[in-house]
Amino acid sequence: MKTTLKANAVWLGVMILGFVVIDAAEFAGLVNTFIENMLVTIGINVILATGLNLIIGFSGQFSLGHAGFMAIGAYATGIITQSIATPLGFYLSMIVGIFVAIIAALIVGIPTLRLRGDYLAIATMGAAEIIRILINNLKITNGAAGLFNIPALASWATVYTIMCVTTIVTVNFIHSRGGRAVMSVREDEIAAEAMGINTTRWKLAAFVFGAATAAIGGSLHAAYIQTIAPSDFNIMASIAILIIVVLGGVGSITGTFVAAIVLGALDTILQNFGTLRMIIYSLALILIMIFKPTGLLGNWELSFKRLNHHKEVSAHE
Amino acid sequence: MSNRLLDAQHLVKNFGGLTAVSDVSVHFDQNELVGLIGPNGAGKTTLFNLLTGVTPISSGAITLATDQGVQTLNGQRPAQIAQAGLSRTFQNIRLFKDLTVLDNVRIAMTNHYHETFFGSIFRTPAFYRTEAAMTTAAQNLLGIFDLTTVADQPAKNLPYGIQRRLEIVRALATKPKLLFLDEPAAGMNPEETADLTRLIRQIQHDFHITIVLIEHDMSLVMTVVERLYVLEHGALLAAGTPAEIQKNPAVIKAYLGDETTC
Amino acid sequence: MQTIGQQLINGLSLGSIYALLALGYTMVYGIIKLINFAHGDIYMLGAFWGYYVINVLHVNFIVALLSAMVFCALVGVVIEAIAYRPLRHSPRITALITAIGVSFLLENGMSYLFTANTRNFPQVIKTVTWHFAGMRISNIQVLILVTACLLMLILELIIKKTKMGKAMRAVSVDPTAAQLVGINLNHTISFTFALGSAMAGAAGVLIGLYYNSIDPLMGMTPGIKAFVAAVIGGIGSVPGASLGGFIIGLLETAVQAIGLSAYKDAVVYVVLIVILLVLPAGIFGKNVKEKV
Amino acid sequence: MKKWEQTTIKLTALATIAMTLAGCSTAKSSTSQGNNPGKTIKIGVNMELSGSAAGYGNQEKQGIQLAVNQINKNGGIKVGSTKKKIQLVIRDNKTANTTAASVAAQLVNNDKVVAVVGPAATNAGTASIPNMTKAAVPSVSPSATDPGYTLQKGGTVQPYIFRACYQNNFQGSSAAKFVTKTLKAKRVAILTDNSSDYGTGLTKAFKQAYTGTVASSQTFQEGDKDFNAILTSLKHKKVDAIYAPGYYSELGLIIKQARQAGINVPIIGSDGMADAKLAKIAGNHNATNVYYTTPFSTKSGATNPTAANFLKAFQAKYQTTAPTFSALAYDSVYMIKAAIENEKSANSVKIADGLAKLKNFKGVTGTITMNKKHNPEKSIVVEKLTQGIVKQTYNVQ
Repeated sequence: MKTTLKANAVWLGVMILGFVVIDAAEFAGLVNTFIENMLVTIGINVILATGLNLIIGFSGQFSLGHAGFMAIGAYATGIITQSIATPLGFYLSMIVGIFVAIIAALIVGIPTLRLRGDYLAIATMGAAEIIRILINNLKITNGAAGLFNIPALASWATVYTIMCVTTIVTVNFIHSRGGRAVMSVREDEIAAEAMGINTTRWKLAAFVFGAATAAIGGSLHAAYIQTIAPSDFNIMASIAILIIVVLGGVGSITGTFVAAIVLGALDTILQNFGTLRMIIYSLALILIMIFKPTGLLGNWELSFKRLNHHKEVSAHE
Repeated sequence: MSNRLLDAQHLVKNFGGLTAVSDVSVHFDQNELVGLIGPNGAGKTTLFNLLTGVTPISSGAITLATDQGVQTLNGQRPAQIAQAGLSRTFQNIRLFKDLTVLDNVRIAMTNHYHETFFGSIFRTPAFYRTEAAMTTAAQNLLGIFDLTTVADQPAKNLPYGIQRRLEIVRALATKPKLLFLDEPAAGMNPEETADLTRLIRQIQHDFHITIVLIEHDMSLVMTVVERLYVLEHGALLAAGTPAEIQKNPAVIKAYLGDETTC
Repeated sequence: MQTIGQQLINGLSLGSIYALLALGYTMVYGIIKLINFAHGDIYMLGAFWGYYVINVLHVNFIVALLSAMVFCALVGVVIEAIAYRPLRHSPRITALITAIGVSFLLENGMSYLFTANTRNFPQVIKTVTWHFAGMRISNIQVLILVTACLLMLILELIIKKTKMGKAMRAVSVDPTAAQLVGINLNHTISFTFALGSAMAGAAGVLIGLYYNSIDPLMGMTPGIKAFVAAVIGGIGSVPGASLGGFIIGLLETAVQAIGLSAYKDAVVYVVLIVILLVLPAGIFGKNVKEKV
Repeated sequence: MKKWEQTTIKLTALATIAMTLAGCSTAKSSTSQGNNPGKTIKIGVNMELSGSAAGYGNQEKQGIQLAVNQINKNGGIKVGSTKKKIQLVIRDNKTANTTAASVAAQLVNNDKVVAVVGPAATNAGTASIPNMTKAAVPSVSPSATDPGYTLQKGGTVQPYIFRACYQNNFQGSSAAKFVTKTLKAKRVAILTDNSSDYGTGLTKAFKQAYTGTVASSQTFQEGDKDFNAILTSLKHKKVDAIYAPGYYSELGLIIKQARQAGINVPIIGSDGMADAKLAKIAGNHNATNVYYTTPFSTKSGATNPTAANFLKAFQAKYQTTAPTFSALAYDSVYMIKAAIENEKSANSVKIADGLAKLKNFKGVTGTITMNKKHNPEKSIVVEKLTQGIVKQTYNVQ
């Protein structure tokens, strides 16, 4: 128990240190708007990919509809902060977004989660497209033109903090009774059922959880970029998040962080390559997958608890 | 009749046009050790699947005696049946391979410990208490079956025999009234089988539960079980004590006939 | 009545295009369970190949069609050998990401080399429109419809009657067992990719000719639609892919005909989800239960 | 009890830190003085060079490069007494809004450009606005058409955001006027590109200004290739004309399939159609009785020397007729040049001032005066295609 607390303290320290470092860099002028943009994009991608990793990597359900739930969060913020342009309005809109996304996830998940593998992927992709098409044709969402002039209510600090909080919450969930039940579904659905695990329920729990984090990511996206349009949330957007999850390692939250940072940095650096950027990006993608088929980190997790444990063991020897 | 635990009447299972189980009636009493034998393809595993809800029955009735009286298990999902007190192992080991031995056991305890979602994501004191209780219980169970040393290893890294044992421990962790073991000795050498025999007896004695096992190893079956069901071609061929079964002409014919064709 | 008849023709001709593309998807998926995301882009390559051989080498239509099929078959085999083969024993999701990478590469590579502009496809066959009973159908529509059905039949024959087809079916059921009985896994998979990609090549030239407009991103949307078609029909099944293609074609046409064009794709996806809920493996798909 | 305490402490600490961190990062809100030029005048290009709008983005890039080459050949831009050459910094935003914002930030902060041309699409443009405004660097979009693009939330103008094209309301209502007055169409069908603000915005404006009956209003998506179903359903609606705002890639196919289906009524579109490829895709004999509103006519060379010069230079450099997107992008560069020369300074804030004050600027796409909302006021013409060739131009009052 002591090691747990110690590890938690270390984690908290790391998070605060990260914040202080970025803040200092910003103050010293090392981080300008450009770098800040990159960091925020990485942060939002971490939030989105962590949620998707919970669905794909931990519950083993292949969802390709993450952008649909992201859209719900983004539009909730876009619409609500038009009339309540205060931080309070922003958090309110985020909560509304989460709530709507949860309802949508239940509507989508209850029937489709009984499908398996690629069939589930294609069904969730369809569901996300339906959400996008609805947004594209509704008046309140301003149709294809999207919403712009969304008040800038999310700074990089907001994104950073919320990224930390969602990661903590997700990791905590994984390391709990519920998280283990979710993983047992991934490992062997039949055996899990035979052990009394209501697999439908836990699959749905993971799916809804993921959808809620997607809505948070979307909400932050809307408030930081200040422009949203239905085309931001198409199939390719879902795939972009999937790529982060798989590249980092399915089932590794640490991997998700690493992949989001690597891809975010790569994308930014490739901005200097003009039209070649997407060619280099796709080649990088293919090569990483061929040489690291289980992703950059596989299912390895960074754990201060284990690190500490190792240290103690070696100290005793 | 008072100690009747599970009663299955006139079970039928059709797969398309094929009848895998036809009109089989079996019953298991409290703290009994029953064997289920029969040639390959006789429908033994299918019968297990029907009883544990993995495959739905085509017709028939399954009832379980509980504290609240006799309950029907017809149409229940496997998870509900497991929660009602029926647990099992699988012919082709189905552990949660990438998870640790400890987690395998803790997952089976899911329904006996309650953690709120809020508690687990915000780590309330109640969460830590439940988590600690759960871990202690799991470790105790692992201790009983000499698995403490491998508790932190992924299940897939264990040797075959230990995996079989872990699967039994995992099934026990659900606190079952009735434990179905599907060919627990498959692939074991005589020494391991002897260990297993002791283990099964110990479980029956220490946990006061009913055990039903499918087994091909006749030495194991005949030494350990109190009662036997013999299946052939999806139908019940005979029932009785090991001694009775060994003398049963129909069974001898079925088994000898089987051998001559080999 | 005439309008309905005409819409039926519209739907069938649109459906035949999806069917043509869905055939390649279904074959590749059937054998290695990979959603070959790059399939739509191979179709694009076929169209561009046709464009260049007709414009530069001035070949006739048949030569363009056949050479595009050969070219795409080669491309398919090369892609499989380089990008998918090393991942045969990796998690399937890894291969999927690689397929997406290949798709990006083809799209952007082509944009880079030949610009992203839309081009008009040389009209080597003069469009002739036949009118009957107030309805009209063009020779190219008929050509596509007939080709789609013909290719479907040929594929079905290859799979059911030839030795290679038998090998393909064996690999699709159990690659390891197929290898044990002496089937060359690499050859069989390469052959499947060649066949599927050749279908895409043919589709590229035909559709290029029909719509008269090609661009490097032309494979994206039809690619996804064709995959949906293959799933509806039961992925892995050749007649299923065709049926799925026709269902989507007719459905899109019907939705547009009643004036709901904005929800065209939404309706397709709703139908997809409903079909999957009723038939979890599509219309002709076999729902394989896991053995316990 | 100790565990309990520690947990509580941890939770409280976490909550406090979260709140404070979210609330107060080191705010740095000094008003930027804008960027200044070095030896050269750096102009950034934030453009859709890959992704779904790459076709249009690349045409704009060609127009920009042509303009910059010409200017540099003539010694550059006169800033006060010296002449400085233009250095282009071209970056691809891959038709993604987030990337457009990032590209804008890189251009203004790292490359220190004094003005930006782009992005092509409204949404990519609006995503870039915060970063442009923060750095006080003006941007001129050749083709962001949403009426709200240059405006802030309350309706006040965005100080650093300009465009070279019409806004949708003007173009859409002009088309409505043309359809009513010149074509005398009483019943129209509308076919809208529903995948961006462009088509939907034009349709909205058209519907508001049009006095006749809209018999049918259907939509299509970017990348669609088959319009037979919609056209068949239109055939019996007895319309006098079809209004179809969108881009040439889809419109070419609509025209082709409409004519093949025997629908021969006039088809009226917008400047997204003004491209030689339209007739190529539709087929010359189909591209008859086709009209579109455009700021710039390939025929205008006769009356507008700037346009004549541009058309000739474009043809010489790229061996193709200049499309509208290239013309608009070309004008965007020259508008920046005019602003610099008028202000006698290439400081980015000054350029913005100059752009806002732009008056009677002689561009390829007409004589431009920047209005209070940073929209260029210029005349609009309607071109008519017959057998794929511009045979006639109309002025719209």
